[in-house]
Parts: sequence; structure tokens; C-alpha cells
Amino acid sequence: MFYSMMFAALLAVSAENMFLSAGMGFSRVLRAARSPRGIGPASLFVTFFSFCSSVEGYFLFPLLPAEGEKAAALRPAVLACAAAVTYMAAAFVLKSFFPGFYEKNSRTMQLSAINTAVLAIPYVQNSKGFGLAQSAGFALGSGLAFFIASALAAGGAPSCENPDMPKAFRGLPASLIYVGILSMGLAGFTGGPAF
Amino acid sequence: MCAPYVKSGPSASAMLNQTLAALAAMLIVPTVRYGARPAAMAVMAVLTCAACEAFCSLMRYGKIRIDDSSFAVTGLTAVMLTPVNAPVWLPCAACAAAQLAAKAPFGRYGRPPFNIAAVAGAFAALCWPSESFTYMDPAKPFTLLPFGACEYTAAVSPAAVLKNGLKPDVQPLDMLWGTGVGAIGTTAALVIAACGLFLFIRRAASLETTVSFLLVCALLAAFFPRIACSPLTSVKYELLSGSLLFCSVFMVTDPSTSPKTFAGRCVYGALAGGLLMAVRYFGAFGQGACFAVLLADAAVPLIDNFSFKTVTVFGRRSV
Amino acid sequence: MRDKRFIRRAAGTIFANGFLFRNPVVIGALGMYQVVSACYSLKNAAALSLLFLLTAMPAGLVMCLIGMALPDWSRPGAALAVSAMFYIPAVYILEAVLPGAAGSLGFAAALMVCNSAVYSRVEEYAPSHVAAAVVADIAGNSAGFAAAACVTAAVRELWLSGGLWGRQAGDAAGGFSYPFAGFMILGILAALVQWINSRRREKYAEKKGR
Amino acid sequence: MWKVPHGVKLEQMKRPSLEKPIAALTGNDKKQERGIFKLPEKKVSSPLILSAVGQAGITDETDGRRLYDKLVLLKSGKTGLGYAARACGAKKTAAIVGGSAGCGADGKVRVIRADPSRYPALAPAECELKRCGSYAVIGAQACAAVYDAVKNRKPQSETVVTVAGDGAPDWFNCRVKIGTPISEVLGALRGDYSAVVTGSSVKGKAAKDLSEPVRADTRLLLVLKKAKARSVFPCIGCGRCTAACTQGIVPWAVLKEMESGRADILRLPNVQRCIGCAACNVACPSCIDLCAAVQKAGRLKKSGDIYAGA
Repeated sequence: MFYSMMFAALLAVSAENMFLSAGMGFSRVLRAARSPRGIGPASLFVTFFSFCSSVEGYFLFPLLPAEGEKAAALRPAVLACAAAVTYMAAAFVLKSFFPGFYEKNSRTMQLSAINTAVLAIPYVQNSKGFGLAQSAGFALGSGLAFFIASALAAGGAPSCENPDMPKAFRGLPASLIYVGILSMGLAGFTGGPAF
Repeated sequence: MCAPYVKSGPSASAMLNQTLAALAAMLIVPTVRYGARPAAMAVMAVLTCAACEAFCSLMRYGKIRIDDSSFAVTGLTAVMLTPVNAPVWLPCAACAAAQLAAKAPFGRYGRPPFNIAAVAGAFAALCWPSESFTYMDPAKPFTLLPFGACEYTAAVSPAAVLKNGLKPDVQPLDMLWGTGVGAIGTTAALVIAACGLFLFIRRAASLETTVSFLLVCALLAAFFPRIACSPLTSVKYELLSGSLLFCSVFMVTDPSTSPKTFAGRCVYGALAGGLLMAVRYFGAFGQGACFAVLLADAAVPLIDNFSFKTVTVFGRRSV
Repeated sequence: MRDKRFIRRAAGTIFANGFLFRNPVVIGALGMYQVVSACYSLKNAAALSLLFLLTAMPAGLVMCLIGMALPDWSRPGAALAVSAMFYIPAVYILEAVLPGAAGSLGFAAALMVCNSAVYSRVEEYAPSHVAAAVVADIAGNSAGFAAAACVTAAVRELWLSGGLWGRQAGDAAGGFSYPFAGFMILGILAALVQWINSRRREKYAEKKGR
Repeated sequence: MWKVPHGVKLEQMKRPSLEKPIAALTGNDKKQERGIFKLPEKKVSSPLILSAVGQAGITDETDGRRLYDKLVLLKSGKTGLGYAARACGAKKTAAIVGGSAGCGADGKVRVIRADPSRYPALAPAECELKRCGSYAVIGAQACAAVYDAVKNRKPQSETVVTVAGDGAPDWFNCRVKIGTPISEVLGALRGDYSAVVTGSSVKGKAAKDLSEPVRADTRLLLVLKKAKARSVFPCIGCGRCTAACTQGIVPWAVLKEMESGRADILRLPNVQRCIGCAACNVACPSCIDLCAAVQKAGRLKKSGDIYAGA
């Protein structure tokens, strides 16, 4: 039980790092990397919300149609609505009980609550046939994965805007290529696309 | 001409040229054993890299300006990692992709955060896995033309055998002479060691990275053997198979992509070794060196920041 | 009459910004997941672009109407819920246009609901602007997304199978369909757009100077 | 940490020639011999020495500054009396001696050893001196000139110049009148040379034309066969500059910080200590002018505004 959880977490961090190997929620990663102080709180939020969404997914998936257009249309809508409700609840609670904290972190919170990676977790655990423990482990692991991805992107930032490079590549283009090479390295584990 | 008028230690271009010389020396044994094909491959790859370099400088400065030989190092390293029976275009294409996509955007030698040759190797492994992982059996008869197709009997490299959890049918000591199955430059352990010695003595490569790299690989191999055998045998097989040794001498020691402090380099080597063994154990390919180096390079800025903090906080403030 | 023309010109500017100069994908670095890991065939790209437009446009209009009425803390959730609502008809329309696309795209299509490009339009831009501006902006961003997606997909499909529009959506093959290639192509595209922007800035400065 | 001897090892241009005797450069008495000057009293005392040094116009060859200013500065130094002998009534004196050479000092003089084969040789000794409060290092020639000035009232009129370098077949020292053109000093020199460097081999500058006069702080004339230009690379991260610096600065990090455009003075430790010895430039395999970057960082730190690096 615990080991399967840890294994799922390890998977989420290393081989199936959603952020680096598939580029999910990558806009959030780059945003966090721009202000390294914000990485910690952001990844905590990501951990929390991905945990919520994995639990929701675990319980909602059986209720939804599995095949055909209906599945393709309904599943995402329902899961997204669930995520929206989760976010609103969390925001309401924080706002009413810790207004100061909410004021400081509201932007970070919504960006880490509503992003591709968090909403992808139910699909991933469904396609991998994870149990509840593994899903939870995967969710926690993806929080850590977010932290690692942001830290790596932040570390690569100086070499992505050094004075010696062509002007056109300075900044975002270089960091996109940086991350591309990084995901190339990660592809050595899976030998192909992770998802 | 301006101060200083004296220098201590080799200059950057001198270090590059020494690495180049070592790589060229690595080319001798394969050329003797397989005929002109390895040399032809090397020439083509280096020419491709030079062409890419020239193209980039033309796009950027409007004139061809090549002021270091790092492109040749990239080309030769990439060739060393390809099997001799692979099509000649394979290393060339990989080098071109690496030069254009991973070097040109980041500037001249010293700026790119990743080892360009590792990018080339990883690119080849991902895009053309069959070409870059079918090895020929040098024991069986073969005809290798410098260019064009060649006839050979395919064989499984020791790394792949280990990957399948079996014991290679070659004695570990036979792997020293470069008679085994594998990529061009990665089989002759003794030649690699000699070139490494040359580089370490000339201070073109840092010893500590290699040592910690090999140490970690050996420890992992000893404690988690993939095949049923004594730890020592497992260590021998793991170290001598695949491109591990070559990587330890020529890829992780590249000063421009390794940390700037002694402790940092040790950590970097250990990290690369761990990652390499992880790719070997859990990865998709038996040939993990390039991927491991790429992942380890990504961690270098963090290692540097940390070691810089430690140097300035705990280290000497003044003499 | 004059303000009509003014509105038209303003709309044109907004569209151009969304399409090229402030392209959501290559300049804003938004919603890259679909482009990077699903756009290896032109059909995928077309399907995703269509989904983008069909989801973002109505959701943006609705948020433009009700956005300001909502309290700040609930707006993000509301935006997500609204785009989820409009995702359902979008999928059916997509199925009518390109049969089997949504299913074969798997959750690359499903995650279009929370694509950060859609989200940023619907949540940040729409509530605080007039309807015409919202329409122009979302049209421009859809076009921008489509452009980035289609260029990436075209390059990769040409590399993989030498032709265009041939591959069935969903069947992945070969190293070049992996995300790293998508990242690299996007990076080069981004460099191109940055170069264009810098040239524009220089020209503008010259005009100012004269 | 592993131990690296700080500073850089240089192939010494100057030292082998120091064993050679000092030859007086003959001829050229065109330069006006400045006359004997007067001093108020006979008995040697601090003010007398000071006025003698002042009138003799002695320049210290170690750092081209006027010795008088140095002494006065020390005398009025906030930390009280410093090194400069009886002129400012110093408590202690010491001789900084390179290698085993010239320890002819009798028991009274404390001897500080400096390793002459390392650059900068003086830095460790100065660190030792810092502990005994304010101090000054005064060159041997300046001391000799002081003796001359005090004992027989002669102004500083000549200096000892070493001629070395791969362009000079035989290296030699000669005592020349200050103001003699370099060409006259090199007159005796056979052998082909394309560049002449005045000052040290690390920080000296190439002489524009050979009619430049010899100054009091011209200690070395470096005669080079050919001036080879070096191409500058980006930092390749060998970390040699850290080992070369005697002041505990980490030049590569400083360079990175200054290049980043958003230099944060909190991430520029020790830069204010830079003594400008340019040992890091000597060590750098990419020929980067690290010293300039470090001193820019030092100015930035002094100015104290956080984001001035942009």
C-alpha cells in the first residue's frame, strides 16, 4: 500500500513528470520560475489541488460514461466543474478565515488550482488503472514534480538570457528549447511520450 | 595586445584541442579494425558540424566566424557513440540537429547549458532507435565500405544483454581490448583510459568528476546487480559495457557544462552516475549515457548556486 | 460613423496582437501542452484549434456579460465552469466536422477545457472589456493558437510521414512526435516572432525619430 | 575544502635577472641634474626626514605614489602611528623578503617571507601586516632614496630598471636617470623585438613609442619578440579564478552576476576587497577581464543601489 503510493509518487516525479516530459501546466511552471520565492507556496497549492482532483477523479470516473462522444464531451466538463467547485470552496474558506493570507496568495492559488496538470491527474490515473493509494501518491508526487520543474527552469534562466546569444532567442525561446532538451533527457526513461 | 602578458595553465582553445587530439586517438583502433568507415564517418560528422557552425555565424554576424574547435569535439564524440555499421547520415543528422537546436540558440562554446554531443546522441537514440542500436558482430565476416551499405551479421551488445537480465557470453577482461560488440569508440577500455590519463595530466578534464562518477556506478552495480553473479563480476560488466567509460572520460568532464567548484563537480559526477544506472535499470534503452548527462547538466545551475553559497559562507573569506 | 471606423481599427489591432505579435502560445507561453504533445499531425492541430475557438468564444462572451457581477474570489471558478459548459457542444460540433477526432485525441482534447490560453482570455480579458473587443481578442487568439499548432504539426508530420493531412489523428509514431520536438519547434517559432517584434520596434523608433 | 595555494604561478620574467649586477647607464648627462637642496637642521628627526622626502620628490616604485603623501597620510592616520620608520615614529619595522634572497638583516629587523614565485607575492605578507594596524610597504629603491635625501640632501634622480623578456638575449639591470627615453635604455640591446612593455608583466601596458621616458616607478622593461593577441571566450567554468584570488572573491560568480543584468549586491561577497592584482585574469583560460568585472562590482557595492547592474 505505502510502497505502491511511494512508487506512484516516484513515477510522477521522474519518468512521468507531467510538467517536463509532457509540458502540462507549463505556463505555470515558467511563471513560478520567474519569481523563485513563489515556487514553494505554488507547489504546495499544486499538491493540494491535485490531491483533491485525484480524489474527485477516483470517485467520479465510475459514474461517467466510458465510451464514445458522450464520454469525450461529458467527462471533461464534469471534472472541470468539480475542480471549479473545489477551487471556489478553497477560495471562500481562505478568504473568510485567513483574509491576509488570501490577499497575498490569491493569484498563485488560482493559477495552481486551475491548470492542465491538475485536471489531467484523473485521466492519468484512469489510464494507468491506479488505485486510491497510488492516485494519492501520484498527486503528491506531481506537487513535488512541479517544484522540481520550476527549480530547474529557474536555474536555467540565466543561461537562457546570457549576453552572448542571438537577440531573437533571448528569454522565452531559449527556455523553451532548454525544456525541450530536458524532456528529451526524460524520454530516455520512458522511450516515448509518457502520456 | 593588452595585459596580462603571461598566462598560467592552458587556454580554453588549448583545452579543446587536447580533447580533440584524444578523440582523434580514439579513432585509430576502430580504423585499423574496420577499415576506412569510422574515419569517413568522423570526417563527415565534423564537416556537418562545421557547416552548421558556419551557417549559424553567417545568419548572426553576416560573416563566417569560427573561433573554437568545439564543433569538432561534438562531431567526433557523436561518432564515437554510433555503431560502426550505422548509416553515415545518422551521426551527421544528429550532430546537425544538436548544433542548430541546442548550441546556436545559446551562443558560443561555454554558453550552452547542455553537452551538445549528448543532445546529438539522445536525439539519434529517440528518432532512429533501430539504426543507432543495431550492432554488428566483429567476429563474423563483414564488408564495410567507407560509404553506402555494408554486409554484417547483427549481434547483441553486452549492454543490451545485461538489459535483458542475462549474462554476456564475453569474459570481462576481453572487453578491455575493443574486440567486443558496441559503438565505435566505446569498446576499447584501455584506449579510453589512456586518453583519459592524457586529458587529466594536461588539466583539460577534471579528475574528480570521473572518479565520483565511476565510484557511484560501481557501488550501484555492486549492491544492485542486474544479473545473478558476484558483486565484483557485476561491477566489471556494468563498467565495461555500453558507453559508460567513454562517457566518464569525455562527456561528464566537459568543463563548460560541469560545476565550477571541486565539491560541485564531485556531486555532479555522482548525480550523473546515479542517473546513468537509473536509465540502465528502468530506462527504455540499454544505452543511457546521453540521457543521464542531459539530466545531470540541468542540475548544474542549482549545484553551482549551492556550492557558491557554501564557498562564500563557510569558505575562506580572505587569506 | 467615425467611432464605427475607430472600433473596426481597434478590433483589427486586437486581432493582430492575438494572432501574431502577442501570440498566446509562442509569446505568452500559454496552453503549450496540446501543441507540444498532441500536435504531430495536421488533423490533430485542426481539431484542437476548432475546439479552442468553439470553447473560448461563447464562454468569453458569457463572462463578458456576467463577469463583473461576480465577486473576485469566485471568478476563476466561474470561468472554468462556464468553459466546461460550452465544451460539451464544442465536442459534438467537432465530431460532426472531423469524425473520431475527439476520441482519438484522448485527454489532449479533454484538457482543452482548462487550457491556460482559453482560461486567460475567459477569466482575465473578457470580464473587463466590451463585447466587440472580446470577440476580436478571442478570434485573434484562436487564430494564433491555430497558427502555432498547425506550423508545429506540419513540420512534425512532414518529418514523420513526408506528407500532410495523411496521418490519422491520434496515431503516434517515431521520436519526432515526442514532446521534446514540439518544445524545440515552438522555441524556434518564438524566436521568429520575437525577431519580427524587434524589427517592428526598430521601424517604429525610426518613424518616431523622423 | 581542498587546499589550493592561492595566487597564480608565473614563469618569472624579472627574478632571474635580479642576480645580475646593476650596471650604470653611462652618457646622456643632458638631463638637468637637480641640485642639492637645503634642510633646516642637522639632527635627523621626523619633520626633517619628512621635509627631505618632500623636497627630494621621492616616488615609491612599488606603486608609483609620492612617498611624502604616503608618510603624511600614515602620520595623520586615524589608527595612530604606522610603519614608516622614524619619519612617523613607527613602532615596528619589517622587511618583506622574497625566497631565501637577502636576509642580511641583523636581528633587529623582523623578516616576513613572501613566496616570489607566486603572484601577487605581496598579498599574503600584507594580510599579515594588516593585523598590526596601519602600515605601508615601501620599496627598496624608495628607502635608498630616503637615505640619500636625508644623509646627503640629494633628490631622487635615478632608478634601477630591469630589462627582461623573450625578446632580450641577455637580461640586465641598469641604473638610469629618471626621464631617460626607453630607447636609450634598450640601446645596448641586441635581438629583435616588436613590443616593449613598461611595468609588470601582469598589469603593465605596451609602450606606444620608445621615446617614452623612464619614470620612477618603471621597474621592468619587458621586451617581447611578438605581441600575440588572444581571443576571448565566454566563461567555460573551470573555476581557476577562485583558486587564483588571494582575497576570497569568487570571480566567476561575480561575472555571472554582473552579466545577468540584475546584479544584486547581496550576492557579491568580498568584492570590495579586490586589490586589483589581476591574478584572476592571468589564471582565466578564456582570457576574460575578470578583474574589471570585480572592480565594477566593488564600485556598485560601494554605491549601494541594488539594481544598478542593469
